[in-house]
Amino acid sequence: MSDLTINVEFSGGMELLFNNVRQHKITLPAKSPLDNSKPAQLRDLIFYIRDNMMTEKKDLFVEKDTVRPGILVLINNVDWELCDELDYELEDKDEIVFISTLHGG
Amino acid sequence: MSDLTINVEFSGGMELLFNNVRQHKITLPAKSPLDNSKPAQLRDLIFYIRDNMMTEKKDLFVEKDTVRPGILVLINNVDWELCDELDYELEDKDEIVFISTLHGG
Amino acid sequence: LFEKQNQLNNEEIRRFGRQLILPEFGPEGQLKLRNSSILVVGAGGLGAPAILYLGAGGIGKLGIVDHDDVDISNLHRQVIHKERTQGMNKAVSAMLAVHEIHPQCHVTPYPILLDSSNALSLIKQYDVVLDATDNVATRYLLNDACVLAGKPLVSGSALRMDGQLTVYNHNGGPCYRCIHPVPPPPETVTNCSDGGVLGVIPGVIGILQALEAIKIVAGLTENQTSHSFLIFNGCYSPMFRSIKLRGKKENCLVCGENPTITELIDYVEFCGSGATDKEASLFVL
Amino acid sequence: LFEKQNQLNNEEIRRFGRQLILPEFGPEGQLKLRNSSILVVGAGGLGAPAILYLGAGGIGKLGIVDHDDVDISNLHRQVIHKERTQGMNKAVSAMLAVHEIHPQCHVTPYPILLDSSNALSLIKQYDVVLDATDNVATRYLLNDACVLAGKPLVSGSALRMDGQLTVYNHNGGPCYRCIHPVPPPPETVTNCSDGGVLGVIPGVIGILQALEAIKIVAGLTENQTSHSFLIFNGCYSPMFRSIKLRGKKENCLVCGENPTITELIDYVEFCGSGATDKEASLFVL
Ligand SMILES: [Zn+2]
Ligand SMILES: [Zn+2]
Repeated sequence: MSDLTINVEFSGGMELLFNNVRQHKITLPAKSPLDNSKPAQLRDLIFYIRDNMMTEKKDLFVEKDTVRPGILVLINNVDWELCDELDYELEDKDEIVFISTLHGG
Repeated sequence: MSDLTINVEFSGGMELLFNNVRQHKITLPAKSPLDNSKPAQLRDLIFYIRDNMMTEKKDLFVEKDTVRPGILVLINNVDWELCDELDYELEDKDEIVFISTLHGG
Repeated sequence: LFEKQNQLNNEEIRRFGRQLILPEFGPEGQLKLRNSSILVVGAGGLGAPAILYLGAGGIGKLGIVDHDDVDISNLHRQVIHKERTQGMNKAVSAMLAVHEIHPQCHVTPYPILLDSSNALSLIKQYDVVLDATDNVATRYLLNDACVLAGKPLVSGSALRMDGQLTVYNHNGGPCYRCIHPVPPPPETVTNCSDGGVLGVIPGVIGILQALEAIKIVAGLTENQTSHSFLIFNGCYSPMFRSIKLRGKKENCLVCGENPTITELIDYVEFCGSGATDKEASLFVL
Repeated sequence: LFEKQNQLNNEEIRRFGRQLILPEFGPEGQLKLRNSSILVVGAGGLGAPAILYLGAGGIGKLGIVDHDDVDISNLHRQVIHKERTQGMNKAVSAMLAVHEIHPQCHVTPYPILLDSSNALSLIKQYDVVLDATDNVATRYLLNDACVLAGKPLVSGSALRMDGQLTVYNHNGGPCYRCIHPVPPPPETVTNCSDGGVLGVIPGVIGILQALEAIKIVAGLTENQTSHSFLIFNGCYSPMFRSIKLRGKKENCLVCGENPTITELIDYVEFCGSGATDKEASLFVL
């Protein structure tokens, strides 16, 4: 298989950066565009979203080649820190959630 | 594979019939004991539970060869009516929930 | 007198400002709440937070049905009542609490036992019904009356550490009878008086009932296609689970294609137990 | 004066009967609540239901911190306050509401702004802390103070239709800094005054904060091994999602193996924004 389909969800206000649409199906090459010998990683998905799905306010999503502080990343309902974070190797039909931490009350 | 492992959960008070234990891993033959040419069905799981995991009050779980009125059966988070009910063919690692409907308030 | 309005007044704009600036809700959503009427059946553990949040949140007209009086053993979970309203009818006590927060909410207390003789005419006066009761007979009664009157029914229940939430008879979805064509054997049914309940458990379900009712009257459920059943356990992980529920059943006796229940029946006889049975169940289930 | 007791009195047995007959809770659980103290920081949308259910449910001693006064625009969601308490300090208003339900609950209102000078000495007097605040600086302040004082922190937040719930610094789990070592850019932070909120949303999260606190003081979380983060959206399906959270981080600046934060710091400076900033954010996020 040369493409992966990733189910991406934006939540906690992140969806406002994406026309208020929470769920997206994203098709990505199965190999990393940064290094074609490697499988696609979470890093590639984040760059793909930044470069292909955003025209402005990119700094509200990405900062210093990772998500900005205040965004939690969830890989199949698990905190990405438990799954190699940016180096996580994407699998077909993975569900990735980007959630903005809320502070209101 | 000759055995299936089914994750069974009792909820809404059903767990009181099973020593107050909510989660059970049940190993079942992959073929139906009622008809060895057929794969094991949900019906077989229900009878297995009745015959092997209960010593009393069996009528609070099974009535007329199905679950008694007031119990909902969920197959992998879906109402069993959407999945052939008693005829549903079990798959390894299925999650089956038996939940007693509550009426308190 | 409850009359629908064409726009919010200045007091409402100040009071509901935080909801008015919500892009998906806005003044239109708030005006829909203002012009809606909701009947809450039961001002107990489920009804208490539901009534508080519906009244505070801007529902124009609230009906509250409860024939029971406030007792000291209610107060740990029925937080709409107070020590000083002990002995008072619960529907009246709940009305007083709503008016302390939002005096402009039109509240009608019904200190009655709902039955086949009075349910339908009452339900017809409201847009949405909340089932916040505690017994099987009333649950079937409310279901059939809501189907016959064409009203959505937001049903909650709670016992011990468990809670359940479903919206029936809405957006082409199933009714309570579609899911439960046959009532449970009476000896398998427990209420909170007999089985006990941690006070916050009905609180969680009741407030979610308020949310579901608000979504319905504000028009936020119009694009909803599937129907779900929410299971909650306070001591378990995950606490919540959403179940995909069957659709409306063609052969349902009340909402199906050829209904045989075209008027309300005797629900105590149908269920083998009534709304005021206080004896302990044989088996705690 | 709050004094621990060896057994429940007759009034408590009548009042909490429905919780006493719960097999997993019982009189032992109720007595633990009776002998516990919980500090709720914030008597707003989250604090309102949390305080109501903690007070009504039998917590012996409640501290309530809020420097703000009740305003008409609070009442749609802060259902512990009333029209007649407009202009009153929120901590005092909340105390009055608890006493209407359960006068024996020992409530101490703190009409103050929590900061580095007063947080630690206050938190040390309580068993569990609820973060029901509305700004980043106070969230870091409460986290660090709870780690330094060794208290569990039940943290809730809500905005628009979204809510989040986590228990920090409990059972070997992570603290807020383990998850969020770097504060978010101030322009990405929105509070409910600016972003709006549907009233029931903080209601749901606040009542779940009460549940988590009750479970902690009643000893119901002792066998808990993993730590989770609950995500809620009122208009989405599923409404709730439980996320498995990382454990405590060895290199956490406050709860790690070699902490560099050993006393409270300047959180307004650290976050680039304070507890009382009322100006609108540049971007609504
Ligand atoms: Zn039906
Ligand atoms: Zn930490």
